[in-house]
This record gives sequence, C-alpha cells and structure tokens, in this order.
Amino acid sequence: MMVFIGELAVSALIVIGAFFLLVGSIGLAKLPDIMRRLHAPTKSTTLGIGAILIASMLYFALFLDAPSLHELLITLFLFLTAPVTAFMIAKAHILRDRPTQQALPPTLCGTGWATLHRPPAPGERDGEAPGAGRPGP
Amino acid sequence: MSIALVALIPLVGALLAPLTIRSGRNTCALTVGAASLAALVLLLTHAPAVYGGEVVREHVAWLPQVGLAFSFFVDGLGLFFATLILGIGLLIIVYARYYLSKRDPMGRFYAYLLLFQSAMLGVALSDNILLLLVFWELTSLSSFLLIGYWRHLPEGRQGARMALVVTGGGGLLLIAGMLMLGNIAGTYEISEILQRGDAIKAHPLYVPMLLLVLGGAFTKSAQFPFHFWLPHAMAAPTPVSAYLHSATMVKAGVFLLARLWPALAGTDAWFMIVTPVGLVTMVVAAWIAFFKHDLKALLAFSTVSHLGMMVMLLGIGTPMAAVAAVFHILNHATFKAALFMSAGIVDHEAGTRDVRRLGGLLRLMPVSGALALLAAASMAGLPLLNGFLSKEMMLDTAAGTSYAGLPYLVPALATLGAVFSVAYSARLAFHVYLGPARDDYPHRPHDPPAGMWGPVALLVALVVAIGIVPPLAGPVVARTAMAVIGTGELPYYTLAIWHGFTPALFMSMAAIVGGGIMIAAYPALARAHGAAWRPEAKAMFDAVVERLVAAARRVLAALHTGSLQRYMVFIVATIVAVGFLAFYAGGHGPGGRAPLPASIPAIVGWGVLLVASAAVVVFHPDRLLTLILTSVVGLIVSLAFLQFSAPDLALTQISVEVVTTILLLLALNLMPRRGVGEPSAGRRLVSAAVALASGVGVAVLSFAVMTRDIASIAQYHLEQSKPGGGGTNVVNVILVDFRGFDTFGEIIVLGIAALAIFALLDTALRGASARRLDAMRQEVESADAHPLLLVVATRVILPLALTVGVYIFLRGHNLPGGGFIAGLIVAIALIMQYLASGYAWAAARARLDAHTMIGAGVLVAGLTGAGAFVFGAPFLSSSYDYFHLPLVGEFELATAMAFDLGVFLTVVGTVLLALFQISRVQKRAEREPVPEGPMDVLLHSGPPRPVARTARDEA
Amino acid sequence: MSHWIVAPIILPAFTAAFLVMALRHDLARQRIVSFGATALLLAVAVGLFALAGDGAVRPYLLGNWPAPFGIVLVLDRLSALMLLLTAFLALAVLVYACEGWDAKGRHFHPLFQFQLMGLCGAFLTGDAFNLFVFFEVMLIASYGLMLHGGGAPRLKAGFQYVAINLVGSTLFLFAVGLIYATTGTLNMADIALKAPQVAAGDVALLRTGALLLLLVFALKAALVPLHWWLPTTYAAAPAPVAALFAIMTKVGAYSIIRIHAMVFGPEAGELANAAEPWIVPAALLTLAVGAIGVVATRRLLDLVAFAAVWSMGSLLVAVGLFGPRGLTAALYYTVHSTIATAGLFLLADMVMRHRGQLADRLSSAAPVAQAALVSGLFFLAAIAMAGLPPLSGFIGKLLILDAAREAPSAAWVWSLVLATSLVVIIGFSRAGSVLFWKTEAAGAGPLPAGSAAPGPAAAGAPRWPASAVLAVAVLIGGTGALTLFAGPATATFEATAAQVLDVRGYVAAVLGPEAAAQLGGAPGVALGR
Amino acid sequence: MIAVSCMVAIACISVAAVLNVYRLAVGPDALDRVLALDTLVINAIALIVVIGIWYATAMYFEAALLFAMVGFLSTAAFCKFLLRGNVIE
Amino acid sequence: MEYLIASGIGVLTAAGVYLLLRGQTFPIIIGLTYLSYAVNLFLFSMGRLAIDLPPIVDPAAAGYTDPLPQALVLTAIVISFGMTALTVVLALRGFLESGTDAAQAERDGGVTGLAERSER
Amino acid sequence: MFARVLPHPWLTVTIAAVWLLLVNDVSAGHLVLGLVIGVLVPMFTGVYWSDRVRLRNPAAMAGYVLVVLWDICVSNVQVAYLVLFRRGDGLRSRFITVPLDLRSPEAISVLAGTITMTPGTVSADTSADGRSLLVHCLETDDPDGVVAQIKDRYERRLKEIFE
Ligand code: NA
Ligand code: NA
Repeated sequence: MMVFIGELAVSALIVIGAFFLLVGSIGLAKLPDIMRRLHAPTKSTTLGIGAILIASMLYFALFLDAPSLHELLITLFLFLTAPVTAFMIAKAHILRDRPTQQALPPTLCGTGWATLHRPPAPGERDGEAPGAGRPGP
Repeated sequence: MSIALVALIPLVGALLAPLTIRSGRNTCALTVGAASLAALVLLLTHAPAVYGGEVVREHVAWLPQVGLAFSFFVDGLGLFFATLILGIGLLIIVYARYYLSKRDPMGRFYAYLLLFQSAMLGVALSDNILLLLVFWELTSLSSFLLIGYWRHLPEGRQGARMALVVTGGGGLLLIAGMLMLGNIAGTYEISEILQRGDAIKAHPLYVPMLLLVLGGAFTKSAQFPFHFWLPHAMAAPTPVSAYLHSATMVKAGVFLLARLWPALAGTDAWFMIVTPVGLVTMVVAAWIAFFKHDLKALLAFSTVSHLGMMVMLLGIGTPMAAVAAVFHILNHATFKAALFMSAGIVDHEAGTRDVRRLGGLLRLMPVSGALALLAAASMAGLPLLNGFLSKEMMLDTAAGTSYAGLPYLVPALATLGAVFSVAYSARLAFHVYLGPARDDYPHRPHDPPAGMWGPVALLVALVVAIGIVPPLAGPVVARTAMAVIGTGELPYYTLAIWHGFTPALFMSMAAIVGGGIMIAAYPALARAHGAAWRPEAKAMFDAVVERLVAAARRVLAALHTGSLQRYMVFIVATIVAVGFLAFYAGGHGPGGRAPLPASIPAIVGWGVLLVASAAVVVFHPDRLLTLILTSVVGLIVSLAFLQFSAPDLALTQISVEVVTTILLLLALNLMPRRGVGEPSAGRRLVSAAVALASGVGVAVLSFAVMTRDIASIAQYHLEQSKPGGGGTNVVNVILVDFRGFDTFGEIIVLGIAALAIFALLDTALRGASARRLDAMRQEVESADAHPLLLVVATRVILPLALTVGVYIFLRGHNLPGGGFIAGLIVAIALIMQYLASGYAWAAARARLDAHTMIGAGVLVAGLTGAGAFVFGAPFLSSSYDYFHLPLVGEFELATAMAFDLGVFLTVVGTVLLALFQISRVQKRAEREPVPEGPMDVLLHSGPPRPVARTARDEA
Repeated sequence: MSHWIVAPIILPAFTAAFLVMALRHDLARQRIVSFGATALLLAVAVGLFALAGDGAVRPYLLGNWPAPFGIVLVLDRLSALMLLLTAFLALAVLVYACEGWDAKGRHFHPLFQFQLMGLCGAFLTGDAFNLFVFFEVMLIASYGLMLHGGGAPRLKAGFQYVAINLVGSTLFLFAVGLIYATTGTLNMADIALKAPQVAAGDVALLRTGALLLLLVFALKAALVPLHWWLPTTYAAAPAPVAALFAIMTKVGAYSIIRIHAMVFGPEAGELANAAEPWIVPAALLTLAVGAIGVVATRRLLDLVAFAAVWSMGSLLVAVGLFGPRGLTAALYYTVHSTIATAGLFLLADMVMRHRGQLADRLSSAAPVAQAALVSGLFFLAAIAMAGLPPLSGFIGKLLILDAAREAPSAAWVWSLVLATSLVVIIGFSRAGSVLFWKTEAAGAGPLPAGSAAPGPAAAGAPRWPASAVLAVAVLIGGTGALTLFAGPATATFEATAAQVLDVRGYVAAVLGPEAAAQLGGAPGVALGR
Repeated sequence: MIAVSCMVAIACISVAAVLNVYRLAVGPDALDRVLALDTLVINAIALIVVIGIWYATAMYFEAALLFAMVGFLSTAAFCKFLLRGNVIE
Repeated sequence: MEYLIASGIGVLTAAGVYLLLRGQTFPIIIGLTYLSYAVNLFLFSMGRLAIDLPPIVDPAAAGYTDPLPQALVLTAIVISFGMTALTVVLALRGFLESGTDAAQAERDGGVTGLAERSER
Repeated sequence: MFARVLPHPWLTVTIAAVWLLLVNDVSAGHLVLGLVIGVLVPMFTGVYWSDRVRLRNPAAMAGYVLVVLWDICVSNVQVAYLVLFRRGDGLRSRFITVPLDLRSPEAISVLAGTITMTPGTVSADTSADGRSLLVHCLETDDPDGVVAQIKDRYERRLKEIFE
C-alpha cells in the first residue's frame, strides 16, 4: 500500500511537472508578444521542474533506498536564475522595441527606467538620450 | 690524391683571390697565377707516366649508394685537356691583369675565374661520370658568374641567365643520361665504362641514354640548334670569352663526346645524330659569323662553327676522324684564344669592337696586328699554320664519309663550311687589321703593354711552330687520340704539310677561292643578308622564357587567387573524393551488431538538430541568430552524450558551449553583425554539393562502424582503472593516467591558445586597428550596463558555483567530473561576475593573473609527471593511496589529482585570459563612458546622481 | 628505459611555462633561457641520435602502462634523426630571431619552445591519437608564431592557414576514429599488428581511415591539391618563423613514412601500401605547381615559398616510391630541404630588410647591405635549393632519380623532376640577377605606385650582426656538410629506411616478440628496451 | 506506473521541445529565440531528471545541475549583447 | 538510434562544410564549430552506442560502454575549444586591422598580385 | 577580523549545506569539508560582495518562503489556465510601476525575483535610482490592486527580514 501510494505520488508529480513544462512551452509558442511569452516559461517551467525534482527525490528515497536531496540544488539554481533571465530579456525588449517604450508607465521619482535612462552629464547633453524613459511627476 | 689536387689547387686560389686583392692587384694576380702554375706543374708530373702508356687513377668513396665517387684519372685525353685549361688559364690570368680596369673588382674576377678553372679541371680529370656531372654543372654556374661579372650591363645579366638556362638545362639532361649510362654499364667509373662499349651499345636503353648525353654535350658546346647562347655570353669581359667561350668550357661538350667515344660512338644512331648536328652547326655558325659586326660575336660564331667541325668528326666515328678531331681541338685552342685576346686588345685600345668602325689597325699596332693576322690565317686554314693541318685532315675524313646513302653530302657541306671559314677570317683580317689606317677612333690605338700581347705571341708561336713542323704535336695528338679511341690501335696517319693531291687539297683550295670571292662580294652579300629574314635566336629564347613566365603567371593567378573559399572547395572535394574511392575499393559488408531502438526524445532531438542545422545554413548572414542556433545544436550534442552513457562528455560540452558562446558574442560585437549571403548561385550549388557529399560520406562511415562489433584495448582500461589507476571513473583515469600524456598536450594547446590570443590582441590598440575601434559606431545601448538582478544573483551564484567547481574537481577521479570541467565551471563563474559587474570593477577587486595560472598549470602538471623520475619510473607514472583523518574519515589522494590541478589551473587561466583580452579591446570602442560597477542602479543615495565618468578608463 | 627519451618533449614545455610565468617582461633573459634550452635540446638530440644508432627500437612507456594500453614514445633511428634535425634548425633559427624579430610581438620565446615541444612530440610518439595531440600543439604554436608581429596581410594569411589546418585536424580525428573503430587500438605498433587481422567486411573502413589520414599528412606536407596554405603562409610569416616552418611540412612527410610506409606498409595485409598509388602522382603535380610558382612570382618570399612547395614535391616523390631506396632518398631530401628552405627564408629576410618599401619585390633597388656576403650566401642557398651541384640538393636529386629508376612511374618522375628543376633554375636566376645585379644608385630605384619614400640607402644600412650571419652560414654550411658526407649520411638513412620497413622489429620492440610473431614470418631483430 | 508516467512526461517534454523549436524557428525577434533556447534548456533539465528516474540512476544529475547553473549565463550573455553590445565591460 | 546519430553527424558535417565554404571569417568559424560537433560525435560513435552503461566502475553495473573514445572526444573538445578561441580572436583581429572580414589573403605583387610590371 | 574571515556567515552555512547536498552524504567529514569550503570560498568571493547583508529576522524567512511557494503553485495554475484557455491577444496585459520602500539590493532582488515567479507578473526593470520596479502583468484590470498586493504580501515581509 505504502508502495502504491509512493508510486502514485511519484507518478503524479512527474505527470504534473511534465504538464507544466508543456504549458510553459505552449505559452511560449502561443502567446502573441514577447512580454506575454515571458510569463509562461519562467513560471511554468519552474514548477514543472520542481515537481519532477520532488518526484525524483521521493523515488530515490522510497524505491532505491538512496535518499538524496541534491535535486534541491537544481531548484535552488533555477530559482536564482529564472528571474534574472526574465529580467534581462525584458530589459532587452524594452530597449529594442519602441512601442513598448511608449507603453511604459512613469517611474515614481526623478529618474527614468534604468534601461533607458541617460543620466545628465555636465558639459555634455542636457537631458536624455533619445528613447529614454520619462521621469515621473 | 695528387690528381684531385690539380683540381683543388685552383679552388684554393679562388678562395685566396678576394683576400689577397687587399694587398694589391699584382699580388692578387700573382697568387692566382701561382695557384694555376702549381696545378700545372703538379699535372705535368703525371705526364711521363701517361706518355709511358699508363693511366693514373685515384678513388675516394663519396656516395657509393648511387655510384658517385671522388674518382680521378689522368690519361692522354685528360692530360691534354687539363694542360690546355691550365696553360691557357695562365695566359688569361696574365692578360686579365692588364685588361681589367681599376674600377673592376679584380679579386672577385679571379675568384670566379679560378672557380671555373677548378671545375673545368674536374671535368677533364674525373673518372666518374657523376663526379664529372658535378663539375660540369659547376662550370655552368661559374660561367654564369663570369658572364654576369659586369652586373651593370643588362646584356651581361641576360647573357648570363641565358647561358645558365641552356647549359644548366643541358646539364639536367646529362644527369638523366649519366644515371642511365651508369646503370646500363653497371659502373659509374669512366675507365670501366670505356671497357664496356659493346654491352652499352647493345642495351635497349642505349638510344634514349645517348640522346640525353648528347643533349648535355650539344648545349654546352653550343651546337645547332643550341648555338644561340654563346654570342650573348660575349657580354663577359674578354678574358672570360677567350678562356671559357673559345678555349675551354665550350669544348667540354666536345670533350665529353671524346671521353665517352669508346663507349658510345660507332653505332648508326651515333653517326646519324652527331655528324649532321656538327655539320650543320659548322656551316650555319660560319655563315652567321661572316656577317657579325661585333668582333667578339664574329669570333664566337666562328668558335661554334669549329666546335661543329669537331663534333662532326667525332660523329663520323672512325678512329681517323677522332685523330683529326683531337688535332683540331689543339689547334683551335691556340689560334682562337690568341684571336680573342687580340679582340680584347682591339677593344681595349680602339675603344670599340665594331668591325665597321675598325680598320688598318696593323699600322697602328703592328705587333698585335701581326699576331692577330697570323692567328686569323690559321683559322682560315692557310698552309704553314696549324689550322691548315687539322682542316686538311677534316676535309680528308669528310671526303670519305657517306651519309644516308648520299656520298657527296658530307664533303660538300664540309667544304662549304671551310669556304665560310675562310670568308670570316678574311673579313677579320681585311676589315680590321689591313687596309688604310682610320683616324676616327675614340682614342688612338697603339700596341698595349707586353703583358697583354705577350700571351698572344706565345700562342701564335705555337700556331706557327706546329704549322711548320707538324710532328711537334705528334706525341700529344697520338697519346690523346689513343685515349679517345680507347683500347684500339691508332690508325695510320702522318702529321705533315704535304699529303699530295688529295681530295682534301682540292676542297681546301676551293675553300680559299670561295672565301676570297665572298669577302670581295661582302657589301652585296651583307645587303642581301640584312634584307633577308633570319631567326633571331635571342628574341626567340626570350620570347619562350617570357611566355613560360606569362603562362606560369596565368596558371598561378588562376590557382592561387587568395580566396580561401576556393582553396577550401578544392581541399574538401579532394577529401571527399579520396574518401569515397578508398571506401569503394572494396572490403565492406553489412554489420552484425543489432541496432538500438530509437526513443521519442532522441527523435525529437534529432529533429531539433536538423532544423537548427538547416536554419543556420539558410540564415547564416544573421550572425546573432547563427549563434543562437549553434547553442541549440550544442545543447542537443550534450544531450546525445548523456543519452549514450557519456556523462563526462556532456558536462564538458555544456560548459564549453557557454564559454564559446560568450567568446563569440564578444567578438561579434566588434565585427559586422550581418554577413553577406553568397551572391553566386553557382558557388552555392558547388558548396551544397560538396557539403552534401561530405555529409553522406561521414554518415555512411559512422553508420557502418556503429553496426559492427569489435574488441578494443579499452577492456584493459575498464579492468585496471580501479586497481591500477585508483579511480572508478574510467574516462577520467584514462585522461589523467592511462593517457595522461594526451591531456598534458591538451592543456598545453590551451595555454598556447591563450598566449597567442594575448599576443594577437596586445597590438590591437595600436595602428589601423585602434583607428577602426575609435571609429566604431555603437548601436543604441541600454544605459544600464550592470543590471541589478544580475549583479545580486551573481553574488550568490558565484560562491555556489565555485563550490560546485570544487566538488566536480574532487569527484572527477571516481565519478563524472575532473579538472577540466571544474576549471570551466570556475571560469564560467568568474565570467559571470565580470559580466555582471563589469571588467574594470571586478578586475580592480581581485587580480587574477591568467598568465601565471597558465604557466603554473603546465608546470604543476608537468612536475607531477616528472616527479615519477625520483622513483625511477617513467614520466607521468602515477601513484595513489588512502589516508585517514580524524573527523573527515578515509579519503584518497592520487598524484593524478595534482596533475588534474594543473589541468584546472590552465583551463581557468586560458578562458579568463582569452575573454579578458577581448574585453580589453572592446573598451576602446566604447563611445559613452561605461558606468562603474558593481551595479548602475543607485540605491543608497537620496537624489539621483550621475555615474562616475572619470574613473572609467584606468582601473 | 632511458628517461632521456621524453626529455625533448618536456624540456621545451617546462622552458615555455617558466618563461611565461617568470620572465614574460624580460626579453633579454628570455633569450638567454630560450637559447640555453634549445642548445640543451640539441645536445639531448645528439645523444638520442647516438643512442638510436645501435639500431634498437626503444619504447618509453609513459605512466608505466604497458603498450598498447598507455601511450608509448618510441625512439628509433627515424625519430632520432627528426629530433636532431629539429633541434639543429631550431638553434639556428633562434639565433637569427634574437637579432630582433623576437621583439616584434609578445611571447615569441614561449611559443617557440612550445612549437619545439609539439615537433618533438610528433616525432617521438608511437600512438596515433597522441600524434594528433602533438600535431595540435605544434599547429597552435605555429599559429601564434605565424601571427607574431601582426599586420593585415599576415592576419589574413594567418586566418587561411588556421582555417585550413583546422580542417586537417578535423579530418585527423575522423581518420583516427575509423582506425580505432576497426582495429580497436591506437598504438601504432598495435595498429600494425591488427591491420592484417581486420575482418574482411571492415577493410573498407580501415582503408578509408588510413587514406584520410594520408590526406591529413599530405595537407601538412603541402601536397597538391592540398598545398594552398603554404605559399600564402610562408610568404606572410615572420622570417625566422617561415624558416622554422621548413620542418613543419616535414612532419607531414615523416608521418606518411611512419604510418603509411611502416604501419600500413608492406605487412599490412589487405591494406599493404594502400597509400602507394596516391602519393607519386600528387607529388608530381606538386613539383609542377611549385615550379610554376617559382617562375611566376614577383616577390622573393613567394618564390622561396613555392620553392619549398617544389622541394616538398621532390621529397614526396621519393616517399611515394616506398621501397628502401625511395625512403633513403626521402630522408636525405628531408634533411636537405629543411636546411636549405630555412636558410633561404632567412636570407630573403636579410635581402628585404634594407629595401624599404620595395621589401621583397623582385625589382631593382639600391644594393643590399653587405651585398657580397648576402649575395654569396643567397647564391649558395639557391644552388642548394635548385638542386645544382655541388650542394645537397643535387645529391638528393640523384638519390631520388636513382630510387625511381625501377618504379612504373620512372619516366614521369625523371622528366618532371628534371624539367621542373630547369624551371626553378630559371626562376632563381631571374630573381638573383634582379636583386643583386640589377641594382641602382642608392635611393634612385623605381618604386611601386603608392609607395611614399625610397628605401634606405644600403650605405647607411646597419651591418648584420655576426650572430645572424652565422645562423645563415651554419644552415648553408649544413647543406655543404650533407654533401661532403653524403656517403655516411646516406648509409645512416639506409639503415633508417631499413628499420622503418622492418615493422616486425618495431612491433617486437613495442609489444614484445610474441606479438610480432603474429605478423607471420620471422620476428625482426629489434633489441628493445 | 512510474514507468508509464515517465513515458508520459517524456512525451510531454518532447512536445514542449517541438514547441520551443517552433518559436525558435519563427522568432520573430532574436529575443524570442533566446527565450526559446532558454526554455529548451529547462526542458532538457527536466528530461534529464525524468530519464534519471527511468533508469534509476543518479549518474546524470550533475549534467542537469550544470544546465541549471550555467545555462542561464548564455541567455544572460545574449541579452547583455543586445543591451550593451559588449558582454563583459 | 544508429540511424539518428549517423544522419545527425552527416547533417552537422554538411552544414559545417557548407559554412566552411563561405568567403567570410565568421561563417567559417561557425562552420568549424559544426564540424567539430560532427567529428566529436563521430569519434564518440566509434565506441558504438550504449544506453545507460556509463564507464564508471560499479559492481552493480550491467556493463560499460567503451570509455576510450569518450576520453578522446574530451581531449578533442578541449583542443577544439582552444582552436576556436584563437580563430575567433584572429578573425576579430584581422577585421580590426583590415576593416573587412573577407577570408581573402592579399599581398600586392605577391601570390595574388596582379598588376606589377614584369622584371627582366 | 570576523568580518574578513566570515563576510557572509549565512553564505558559509549555505555553502556547507550545498556541499552536503552535492555529495549527497551527511557525514562528519563532509560537514567539516563543507564548512571549510564555506569559509574559504567567501574569503575569495567576498571582494565582489562588499556590502554585508544583515538578516534582521531570519525566522521570518521561513514564512516568506512558504507564502511564495504557495503563490508559485497558484500562479502556475493561473498561468496555465490563461495559456491554455484564453486567446493570447485577448489578455489584458500591461506594465505597472511598483514604488519601492526596500533599499538593499539583495532585498529588491528577492522581491523582483518573487514577483517574476508568482501570479501573472514579471519584473521587467528598475528605475535608475532603484526606487521603482517595473512589472509586467499578464492579465489584470486593477494595477493598483496588484501593486498593493505586492507591497503587502511580499515587500512588507522582506522589509522585516532585511531591514
Ligand atoms: Na556555441
Ligand atoms: Na565546440
């Protein structure tokens, strides 16, 4: 019985993980613009992998008598890196896409968004480079 | 050794000449004269033996594998020639001392001249046909130097080159001929070859061999149709012309025919080839000589004509003809050398050698003039002079010779040659020396110092002496002719002025009459000759060479276009072709190994690979896209390694992929981001065909291999990995132990790559490269060079990644990992830091001396390997043991780990050095100041503040 | 097992690492250390040459693993000869380079030492994959050296050199892969042992591997149609590097001898002499292309480079004859061609150094500095290269022609060798007469369009340091010595060729007499260990 | 059951990979492709883990770990390239 | 599986060769990278394919794949990395020096020189 | 002194833990080794992480982690729904600006990371002065609500932990 529950849990986690991975990739393929596409893989894949990693830990602990937690490390690294990836892609997109720049909300302080902001330099240009983000009120 | 010394002494003289010239021209001339004299004396010590019927031989091994030896011998022929060379050489040395002006570098002249003399003596005295060949080519080389002695004259340079090409080329034929001859005869020693004439003549390769040997001889002796080079060699100083181009070198071809006469002559082939060549040369050259205006050219063509006569005589192949040839060689040497020197005197005194501007010199320089007239008369074959005697013998022989069933052909042509000979001699006499004295000379000629006419006088004395008392030459001619003919007895002949009313006498008289008519009719003949078309040999030769060069240039321009694209097509197509041919040469069968079933992910991965590869081919001008696609392929390759039980490879591929991508991105930033596609459909097609063929070939090969089994040496590695190498990861044990030497080489490759990259980029901030960097226009850039999230994530990931690196390093011996992968991980972690915070900021915080890392890595690995020497074991012998520490427990230490540490250090050093160097260069291209790290978002300050600008450059 | 066998590899490696670590900012000391190490290398090479002179094949088991499981180095006459040649050349070239070339960029000396390491490794190794590794060491060091000093033409030529050689390296791996796949081993002796035993159905694979490997070596040896890289590279390389590269092409020739005359030589069963039909025709083409290049070029460096191609053609003709006499001739020619080519490149540098903008263009200019000396040396080197007596090229030519006598291709070999010799003579005589004879008053020479200033007058040009002249003189003296002692030298090469062809002896020494017995026939007379 | 779920997972991941390749091929922007590559790497990590379960071996774990740890750096570098041109400045 | 690997190697080779035959340095470098993928897989496949038989000595292992080609491939990967790095830098340096990334070698009057008067 | 040897004590602990996870073996030997590495590695990397991170309230971290994990699960389901059952161009996506009270870069990064991993939001940029965070919402009509939720659910907790 225990074995069955274990198998069930492992199997379920594997399938769930795989499902979210698939969803992430579907989102990547389906969503119409890059900012929206960014949502799907960065989230779904993390949970997808997370579930599969838990399944792996369970499986090794329950069935192979080789308890291991090192799968946590993969999760750790993915959690550390996925936001960075998304952040970088978003920044690059903002820089490269004029309509997106226009759609940006203002910041709530004196400077623009970091990607676009050109700090004024004494003796050089007064103001900002073309396409710089607008400072808020 | 004394025979060899005869040839060597002048060589020593040649070396001394440039040294002694510093002590003055007389010292120099005396030195070289003494050398020649010494050689002559030494040579003549052999004369008694030779005239006693002996053949003196010497033999020192040189290259027995081919038959080349320092073999020398003196027989009648050799003695005769060597004496001629040295005797006339001495006269030339004296003559040249006065002939050369103060501006001419005399040391060099004598050096070349004695070099030539040495080579020529070698030709005369060699008892080995290959050794003879060596000296033969040396005469060509030294004559090249002598003809080009006056380097400021274009005629000199061109004449020298032409002579070298013709005679050197003939020498190449002779190489082939001599090798064949030696092989046919079974020996390369001349004295033995001469014994085997019958066997040689019966050999099936006799005719081709003969043709090659004759090719060598005819070019050297300027025989028709190779006669054209000799007149152009007259650009040389007159002593050179007198020596090389009348007395000695040009006679080398004749000498060769005489030397090999017993072995080669007497066959139909010999007669059918040699006789007509000589005959035609004799007639044609004499005809040309008659019309030449340059005194030396006239003499040169007359020389060619006389050489033709000698060749013809030797070609006839009868002993009598050979005697005539020998006698004429002697006579010709005397009168022709005298004439050349006289021409030099004329040139020297009158300031011109143009026959049309000369005349009546006998009155102005009576001594020289008289001597020259005597020599010219001998050349014409007038009685009481030695030229008459040998010409009579020639005509006599010719009269008895029937060629191809035509009994009158040879005599008629011989007579014609004699007519022309009289004619040009008469022209020389009448148009230069006789007649009224002219007063339009550049400066008034008079007799030169005795040093110049003395040698001429000596020669003319011989001319007259032999002419009046022919038996004086008797022993010489007899001994020499005996040597030419070989073992046989000499034919009956007498050296006498009067032989009765022989056909030769009538032919001779006809010649004198005919010559007289010709000189009388000279103006008319010259007009006719001037009007007629005649082949200009030099122009033709030049045209041939120029065409050769032009054709070569066309071929070269068509082949070596400098286009790597074309080179690659040739290379890859060759590889493919050879590969296919090799495979289809047979020996293939179906494999017996059962294939593995394909899995879904494998098929998907395969599909991804296909799509990415196809896309990269189509979209390669978009270089960023290319890199992304390449990363995809790298990912698939890593997965393939993993799928097929190669975790180490997968780990390596994953890490290498990242580093490579960053490296390419770094480079791409400074290079055009878009390439141009291939505009030519033809080239696309060719590329595609070659690519497809390579792909198919490689696929077939790998499939064939994978479907068959073998036993490999790896079984040993699997068995010995743990007990012998102390590790369970067999791949790692192979890398650091079984085949640690490969790895040692491999890290050195990395280290060298780093050094080379450093050296390459070290200069990138100077010159054209720096200007280009300065002029680079950046695209719109983000203001945020060091994004916050990246920086903070790196703060955590860096230590963790280093930890993983340590882990991968330590486990490598037993589980997938090892120094290389660990090194890459650590390098990647550091790159991440630099990428996040910027180079300047990060470098300012921790100095990573990549050079030292690389050097240390190689040294650590190498010293670990060399440590085995201490135990008397070979390089890289490893050792391991298990240790126990409280708390930590049992652990293993292996020397292989120290080796792996070297690997690790080198990898880290290399990656860092490469990337940082590029980054350093990039800095020059920055238009805007790069914000200082670690991050650009300003958090701690209240109001916004501008980024620091001043500190950006120096860090 | 003499540990000295590994010394030619690790000595330069340690030297280079030390130079990088400790002396990278001190050129003067780098020179001293580099020279000392190279001189030591020469001493070691002489010692090893003497050692190998007893005719024994000496394996050196790296890591003390038995062959064929570990990597072995093998010292035999052939490897010892190549080591000696390398060290001799290296020392002369290094002396010349220290005259100033080494200061024109970074890391000359470490790269030079690494290059030596790669060369020595390639000559010593008895393992097919290890040969690949040393090829790579040698090549990548050569890339670094070739690019030493920079400049756009050199960089462009360098890219071609690198790209083409990378194709070669890739091909090497394909070939070694196939050989491993069919024989299951990498050790050369073991491959020789297994090659005749390969299953009938696998022969095609092994043959493909062997012939692809031949192409790799042919690429290194600049055999037409794989020669494209050589003229561009050699002409663009710094002079001492081009001189050192004279040995690089010989590595290709050496490898063909080692692998295709020995391992896949007469005893290789189905594969016996598989390379034989390919080499001679290609070598004859090489002769033709080289000669065409010599007569066609307008620049001295190109001329010398094509002469190098031509001389590789001659050498490979001899290699392609395969028999003992062919190999003997090939070995003689290898030594000759290496020294003569190197000497010519150094001389070309001496000639062009003081010609200003004209550089090595074959057009008249002011006389070069120390014209008598330089032109005299050039004349000798050209004689040696063109194969005229009395220098070694002539002896080499005799040996080759003699060896080719019985070959089916004899007529072709003879005619092409001799005909192209004539063309080369024409090329050299034209070049020499323009460079040294057709000189003009200082500074008055016609200049190519676009050049700004005339070359410096020879009178004002500095004299060549004795060391540089000595380096060149030693090389040319080497060809002289090779001529004078042609008999003993050839006897040595004969013994070497015989040893190469005695694959049983090699196998017996490396793998033991029992293994050699598997090859059938009587085991060789190798004395081993 | 576990085996079946592994097969399902492998199938899902394979389909996911195909979708990634679709995005990779279609783009339209370089960033889309970078994102697709990043997602492909994550799917690869999952595939490795699932196959580890399937074969009941921990041998492939480090490969997954390495992908997770360094794979993102390629993505970051591509973005940095698009943001600043110079990747390491 | 063998079909997939063999054809995959073939495709990589073909793509690599095609790029190698372009006239600019960058595609050539990419082509060489593809060729090195291909040859690494090829060399790897010389040990034949095996699934889940990593060459890590383990008493429980069902068998091992051939470790030797793996070691060779590893060496080859490392070397090709070094080569790639150098080639990239060389291409970059050549571009900076000459302003073009054409893989054309030129040397006026040299092997590829066209217009210079003939000397006699 | 302490700060030089142990610039980031929590990092040392993390590294030791990571080491144990890596070797997959909790033995005394590995604990010691892990700690040694945990001390040595930050000594080297410390130069790149000059500001010291103070965890004011480590205990609160556990709560935060649980909240975030839960939100991740929820967000995944939400996003899955949106991806699978909504037309992509029908999604009401927009950027919003989240004003930041957090000042430490680590804290801001954790917040930004959290936002990316949780319901329908991705952190896209910061303002140049670090006082605002640009967030992209996949589907929302109520930007202010999202901002409020972020500030309340995450930023408040992070402020407790870090500042
Ligand atoms: Na890549
Ligand atoms: Na690669």
